[in-house]
Amino acid sequence: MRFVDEYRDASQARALAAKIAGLCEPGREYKFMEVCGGHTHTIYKHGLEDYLPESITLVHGPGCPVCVIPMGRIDDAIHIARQPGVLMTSFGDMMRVPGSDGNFFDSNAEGTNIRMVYSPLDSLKIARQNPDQQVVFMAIGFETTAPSTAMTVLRAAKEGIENFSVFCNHITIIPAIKAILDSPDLRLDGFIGPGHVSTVIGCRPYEFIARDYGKPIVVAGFEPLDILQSIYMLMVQLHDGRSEVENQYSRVVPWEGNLTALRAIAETMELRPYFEWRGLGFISHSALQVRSKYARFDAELQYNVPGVRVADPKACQCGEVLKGVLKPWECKVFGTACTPETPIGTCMVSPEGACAAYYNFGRFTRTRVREASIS
Amino acid sequence: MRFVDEYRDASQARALAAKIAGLCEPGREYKFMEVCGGHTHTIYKHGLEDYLPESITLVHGPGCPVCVIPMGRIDDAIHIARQPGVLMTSFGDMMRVPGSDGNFFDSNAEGTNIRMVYSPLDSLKIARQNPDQQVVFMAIGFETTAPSTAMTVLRAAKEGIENFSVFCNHITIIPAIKAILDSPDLRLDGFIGPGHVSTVIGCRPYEFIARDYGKPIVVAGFEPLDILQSIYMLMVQLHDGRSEVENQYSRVVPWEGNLTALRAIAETMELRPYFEWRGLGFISHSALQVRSKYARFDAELQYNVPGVRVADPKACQCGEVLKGVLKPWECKVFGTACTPETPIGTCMVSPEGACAAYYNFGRFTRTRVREASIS
Amino acid sequence: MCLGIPGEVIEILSDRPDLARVDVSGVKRAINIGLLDEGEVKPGDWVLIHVGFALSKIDEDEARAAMEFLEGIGKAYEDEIAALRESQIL
Amino acid sequence: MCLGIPGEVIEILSDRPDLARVDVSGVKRAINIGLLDEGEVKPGDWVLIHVGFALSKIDEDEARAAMEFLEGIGKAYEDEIAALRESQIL
Amino acid sequence: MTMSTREQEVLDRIERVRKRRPKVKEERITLAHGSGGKATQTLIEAVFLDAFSNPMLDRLEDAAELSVNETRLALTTDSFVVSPLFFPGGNIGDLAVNGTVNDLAVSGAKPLYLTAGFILEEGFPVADLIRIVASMKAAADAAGVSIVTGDTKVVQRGKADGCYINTAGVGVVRCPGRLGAATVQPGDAVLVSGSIGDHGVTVMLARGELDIEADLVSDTAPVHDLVATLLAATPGVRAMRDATRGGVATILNEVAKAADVAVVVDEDKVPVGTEVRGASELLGIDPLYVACEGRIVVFVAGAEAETALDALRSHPLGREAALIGRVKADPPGLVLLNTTFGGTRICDLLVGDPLPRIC
Amino acid sequence: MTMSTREQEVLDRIERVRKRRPKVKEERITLAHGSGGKATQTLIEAVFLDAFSNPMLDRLEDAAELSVNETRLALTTDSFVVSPLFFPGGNIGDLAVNGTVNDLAVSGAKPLYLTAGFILEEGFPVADLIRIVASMKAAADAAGVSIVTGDTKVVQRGKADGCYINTAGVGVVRCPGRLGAATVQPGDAVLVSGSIGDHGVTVMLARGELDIEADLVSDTAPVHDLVATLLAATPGVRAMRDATRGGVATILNEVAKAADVAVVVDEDKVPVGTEVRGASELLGIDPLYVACEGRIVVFVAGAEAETALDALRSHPLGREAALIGRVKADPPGLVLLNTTFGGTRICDLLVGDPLPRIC
Ligand code: SF4
Ligand code: SF4
Ligand SMILES: [Mg+2]
Ligand SMILES: [Mg+2]
Ligand SMILES: [Mg+2]
Ligand SMILES: [Mg+2]
Ligand SMILES: [Mg+2]
Ligand SMILES: [Mg+2]
Ligand SMILES: [Mg+2]
Ligand SMILES: [Mg+2]
Ligand SMILES: [Mg+2]
Ligand SMILES: [Mg+2]
Repeated sequence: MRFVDEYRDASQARALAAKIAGLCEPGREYKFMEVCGGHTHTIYKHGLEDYLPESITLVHGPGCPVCVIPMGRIDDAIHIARQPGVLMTSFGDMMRVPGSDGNFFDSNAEGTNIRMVYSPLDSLKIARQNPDQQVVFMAIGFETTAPSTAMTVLRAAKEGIENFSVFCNHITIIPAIKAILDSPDLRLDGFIGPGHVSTVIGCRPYEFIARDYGKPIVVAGFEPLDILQSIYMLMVQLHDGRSEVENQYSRVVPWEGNLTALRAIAETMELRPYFEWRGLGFISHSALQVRSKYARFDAELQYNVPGVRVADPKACQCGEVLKGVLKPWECKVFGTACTPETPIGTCMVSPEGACAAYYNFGRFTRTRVREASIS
Repeated sequence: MRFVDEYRDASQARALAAKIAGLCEPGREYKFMEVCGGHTHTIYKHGLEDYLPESITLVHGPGCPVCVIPMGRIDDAIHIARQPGVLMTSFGDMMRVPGSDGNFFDSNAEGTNIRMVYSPLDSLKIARQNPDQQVVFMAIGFETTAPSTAMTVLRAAKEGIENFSVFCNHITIIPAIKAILDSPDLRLDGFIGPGHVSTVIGCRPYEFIARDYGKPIVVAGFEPLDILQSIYMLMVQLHDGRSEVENQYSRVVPWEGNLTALRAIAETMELRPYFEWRGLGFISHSALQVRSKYARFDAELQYNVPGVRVADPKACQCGEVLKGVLKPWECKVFGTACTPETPIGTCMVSPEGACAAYYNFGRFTRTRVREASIS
Repeated sequence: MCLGIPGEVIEILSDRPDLARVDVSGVKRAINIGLLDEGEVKPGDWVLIHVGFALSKIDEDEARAAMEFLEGIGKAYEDEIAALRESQIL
Repeated sequence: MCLGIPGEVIEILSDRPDLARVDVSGVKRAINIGLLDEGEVKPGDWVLIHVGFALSKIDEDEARAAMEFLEGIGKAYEDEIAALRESQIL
Repeated sequence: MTMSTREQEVLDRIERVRKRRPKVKEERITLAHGSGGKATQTLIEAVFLDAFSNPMLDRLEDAAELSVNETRLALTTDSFVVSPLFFPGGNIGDLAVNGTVNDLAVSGAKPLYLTAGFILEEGFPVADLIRIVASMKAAADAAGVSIVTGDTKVVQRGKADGCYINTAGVGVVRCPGRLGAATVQPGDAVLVSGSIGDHGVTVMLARGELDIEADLVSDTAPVHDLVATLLAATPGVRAMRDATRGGVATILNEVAKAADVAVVVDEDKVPVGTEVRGASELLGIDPLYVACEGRIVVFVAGAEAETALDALRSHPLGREAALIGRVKADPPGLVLLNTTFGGTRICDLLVGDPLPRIC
Repeated sequence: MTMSTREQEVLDRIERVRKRRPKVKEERITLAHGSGGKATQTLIEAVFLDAFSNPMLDRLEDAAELSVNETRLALTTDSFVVSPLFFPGGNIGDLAVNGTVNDLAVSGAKPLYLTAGFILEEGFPVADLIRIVASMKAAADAAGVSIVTGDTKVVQRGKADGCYINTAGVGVVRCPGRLGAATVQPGDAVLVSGSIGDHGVTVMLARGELDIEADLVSDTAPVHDLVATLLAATPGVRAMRDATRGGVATILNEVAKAADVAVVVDEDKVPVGTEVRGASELLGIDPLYVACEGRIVVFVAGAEAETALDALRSHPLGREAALIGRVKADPPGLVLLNTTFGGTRICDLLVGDPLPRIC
């Protein structure tokens, strides 16, 4: 596959790895956070850590939009889905995220009709095909996904579709990064910047990281060579004593982002005063809601959602994992009480969650890796 | 079972048969019509003809309410059942009656929801349990059944049930008997009168038969001894040269009928100016419709039924069979093209239809019967 | 269609005097007795049941009288046959 | 969640200019190109697809330049390793 | 008499038509196709036999008899879709085991191994599944069989009705090639092993829609031991069937057709329980067509009728066994019933079962 | 390093937990229980094995191996609930025959006899049924098996999805007691007989909901002859499985667990068709977990890897066969993947299948 396979070449990886190793100062430990869950997924799925010297640690950040949805919002969604005549649509990743009384699959087993869709537009198609149902799209995601929801709302308005609404859970990446940077228990040497969010917001919004916090950040693509190259670029900046915003993913990410997409978001959505992030607590201006102009597409207004705040399970240490304070396996319930089949925290649900990625792909040590290559 | 088993005694049957044989005048043929399909069913189910001398022939009359429903009414019922949100209820006998494009089972296979009920009251229960559905009861039957429909309508009115209505196909027995008596191609020596209709209308309405047409009639019960005794009573009347209304079924049928039941019918229904009977054509004042006072329970008003008259299939000789002009097996399609699994005419559908009863139970000759008794 | 079954009244439902529990050969069901006169039936009475309604109360005197007639002719016939057989044997 | 897949534009749908048919490794689907500027993409262009929308057009020049860098260091590394091996053999 | 001759001609023509290969005339499947009656048989003959025809299948016995190496095996399958899943006297689990055990047993095989295929509806309570599975285990133990392989599928809500179970069974044939409906001959006696219709009526009433109460339990039971007792005592057994869907009358018709004989039954000899009789009268159905799940119909050489009856009655499951009829040569392919009243009538296949989904 | 030791301790504890008998924690059945992944295995072990346990069942092979008299038989069953019923390259009918033929074949048996149990939804077009049955017949002929017994049930509209089919199959075992996942050893080679995932992706796209077009057909095929060719050439075959629900990755995990070995696979050696790759990327699924219906995974003694590969490739169904990995001793019970990129990762069971009802 073009633009995919080229970036999985093992010999180039070895070359980059050698260069990275060459840049390591003896005795120094390096910690880089990949903000985006997509990167976490790539890292474990391709075994990328095998190329890194032991002195470099990758810290998995809060950039998995599934992982940061608080339990209360799942409960609210199920509450909406339980209303008579409601057909809810959702991305597949959401289906297993636990609310306080089960996930969407459990809820379906009890009688709701929550269907997976590939695109928000599919929800519109379903709405057209089921005029006697109220179709509610469970919208989640960062700025990457918000434009698609926005375009779907605009299309629904244009077509005058009356049985469609959005339960809006879109969030924004910058406040989360800022919360991480402000957290006292964390020491990071730099950031692997979220590639696909940046196709929309561009690279400028990260400038405060370099400027105010003195940390380098490299916006990275999602193939393993992309990430390895980004780490190399971070190491070069550290070596040079620079802290800048760089764009490894320039084939896809324009420096200025996507203005059409930003306009679509701005037309249909506005910032919420605050929003709860799982494990991170309330973060102000960190999420989007449907603008009052499009109130008739706002499921939160149409349905009287309980909006109860549900405390995370006691055992759950997702907050620490999302902030990069703990490695997944350091959580006390990791892999025993908390597994992909019985997740306690959300990081164990999405394939982009740090715990799930580590459990599914990374659950054995590098020493054993070396021994486990076939003849 | 009390009031059942006593009337199936073979030795008493032999005694009655001997008495009946004794009353036969040599060389004379006797033809009695059992008006009611229930009698036809009993006659074949118990092999009653085995007791009769060859000179006595039983002619099967029009008293199977399923058999006389014209095709157009089935089509109308299916039309109603196809309306969105309609759940139709019907007695089991109706499910196989062919309309011009299949029966109720076929219609269900195409997507309608027509359910069998034991009692009209069950339709009310279903209406209460399915408030989002419009429950339409396909009402059929003579005066035996009309009071139950009437009571159901009255109960629905009392409880204020809004999602219930009746597609009324109730018919009355007297005009049908009169039509038979007036038909030129028929010679009958007397009538076995319909027992259960008579619990409601009593015995007086038959007086015109004895008085105006000079034919004896004996109202009969439904066990085989009841019928055999009625035939005996008819033979005695003929022997005595009398033509009277007699009541063999006095344990169940009061001479005056059931006034409460008649009042319930009169309260909720009124005579139609005319109604089509399958095979018999239009007969005036022969059917009931819902009174305008209860119009909100009248499915014929609620739904715009096509009301198209559908000609009976060319091959169908049900009319002749219903009038007793032909024996079932004399119909050209009997048992070959027309069978219970692929009925052409309605007489092949209901277990009380003459053709079905003959096909299911009587389809071999008396000569063979004699040989077929087990050691 | 005009199927009618005799059943024995077991009880009149106290909360719904238009309903009675009847027994048909060991099987029980509540049926509507609203087509009979009030107080016409009591436990132990037999009724004719049609599509969930009692259509009439069974008149046991009439039944007995009719049965006696049938039994009478049955008995007479059997006697006659027996006599006939005997006469043939001899 | 932020899964993005590169796909090649095959055609812009004539009746719906906001839709394009794309090819992803032999598999075809109509996607929405309403987030790109009008006329920005034409058949033969590559786009990044996310939840049924094209999020950006892939810049082939940028891709080529980056790839040349990667290939460059890859080549240099292989040469070095080869040289190392040879030196050991001798 | 001329009349009678004409009638006889008509009836003979009808019998000829009846013997023609049937055709499915409906465009769509209706419930009648699953009833066990005429529509089911038409579907089987016109669709399944037409395509799959082979000597083992064509016999249409309860189990196919096959050879693997030198060993004669019996193989059978049934799917169970009973509603409700739990009913007085049993549940779909023991039904699924007993049903397949019985099909093997009545084919003269010793049941050995079962497969179990589950189709579960999303949302089905796990606790109910555990109860069902426990009943299957108990039934398998009682029948001395092992469930050795299985499969589970889950379908979306609204694409099943809680739980459907298929079982297939393998047994070893005791008397190869000897038993079978086609071997039934005039003069044979017809027996049933107990009162009929209890299962079907119990399930029907368990649905609760009819508001009928009765002190009835299903007769579901494994008949392998009853059959073993019978076969040991009675060499003249010709054929056996368990009287499930379609009831005793359907079995008799199948045998009459397969052996081209008349089966003549005395109505008053057929054991029917009081409540089954009452419920049947109320509902206007005939117990002869109502399913049992632990009763067998036996065809045995006439001379051994009493031996067979004694053997059946010596077993707890056969205490109420009865000799209900005889096989005659004429009229071939028909079942006749001598009524209690003293008349005689035909007892044909039903078009559709009045009680759907009782197994 | 201390860190590494602590991590290793945690991971070892996890492996111990993973080896405990699983429990079904859900109160209700969800689609995941039918996916072939972890939830299915938990249900099987905690509910079915717990109740039915016997040596034949406990092996959890594709078919149970049994003895009747002196004959060693294989017995298997599967229900088919694929949606849609017709898809490019096949339909539920040939799927139902091939699936059971293949379970017998990979168990080392010669498939002989099949049962067929149909559950039909009221309203199902008879013409569709006839097409399905014709496909079953053609598939049975191709596989040299006979369908010898069957059953048909009809359920009300809304209680099924057109047509479900169960097949059970009997075969005679060629090499009694020799094959089985438990016999797999370190040093063995792992092969697949062709490109993977075609069936699952084809069915998924045939639903039409995703509006994705691709030039794909199902790989459904009977593998009995391929297996016979392989076994004739390669005495060192240890175990075979057909990679259906759950795909190749699920098979590898089942074997790793049963034999308590590590299975190490080279990602770039696994044959995946271009379109399957494309559709998988678009949908975010991994072809390793996508069902095939005519592909087998073979475990063979390391020394015979090339012989086995040649044998597979000599057969039309094995042209694209590939050696994809090796068995190691450590880490026991796990499947590892050497990625194209040069890294190594775990390849675990999925919790639920991303593609429901593909078989
Ligand atoms: S192991 Fe579970 S509870 Fe612990 S951090 Fe990970 S997801 Fe949260
Ligand atoms: S055989 Fe059929 S068409 Fe002829 S009279 Fe009877 S029911 Fe009518
Ligand atoms: Mg069977
Ligand atoms: Mg059976
Ligand atoms: Mg059977
Ligand atoms: Mg299986
Ligand atoms: Mg259901
Ligand atoms: Mg199997
Ligand atoms: Mg299989
Ligand atoms: Mg398999
Ligand atoms: Mg069967
Ligand atoms: Mg359906």
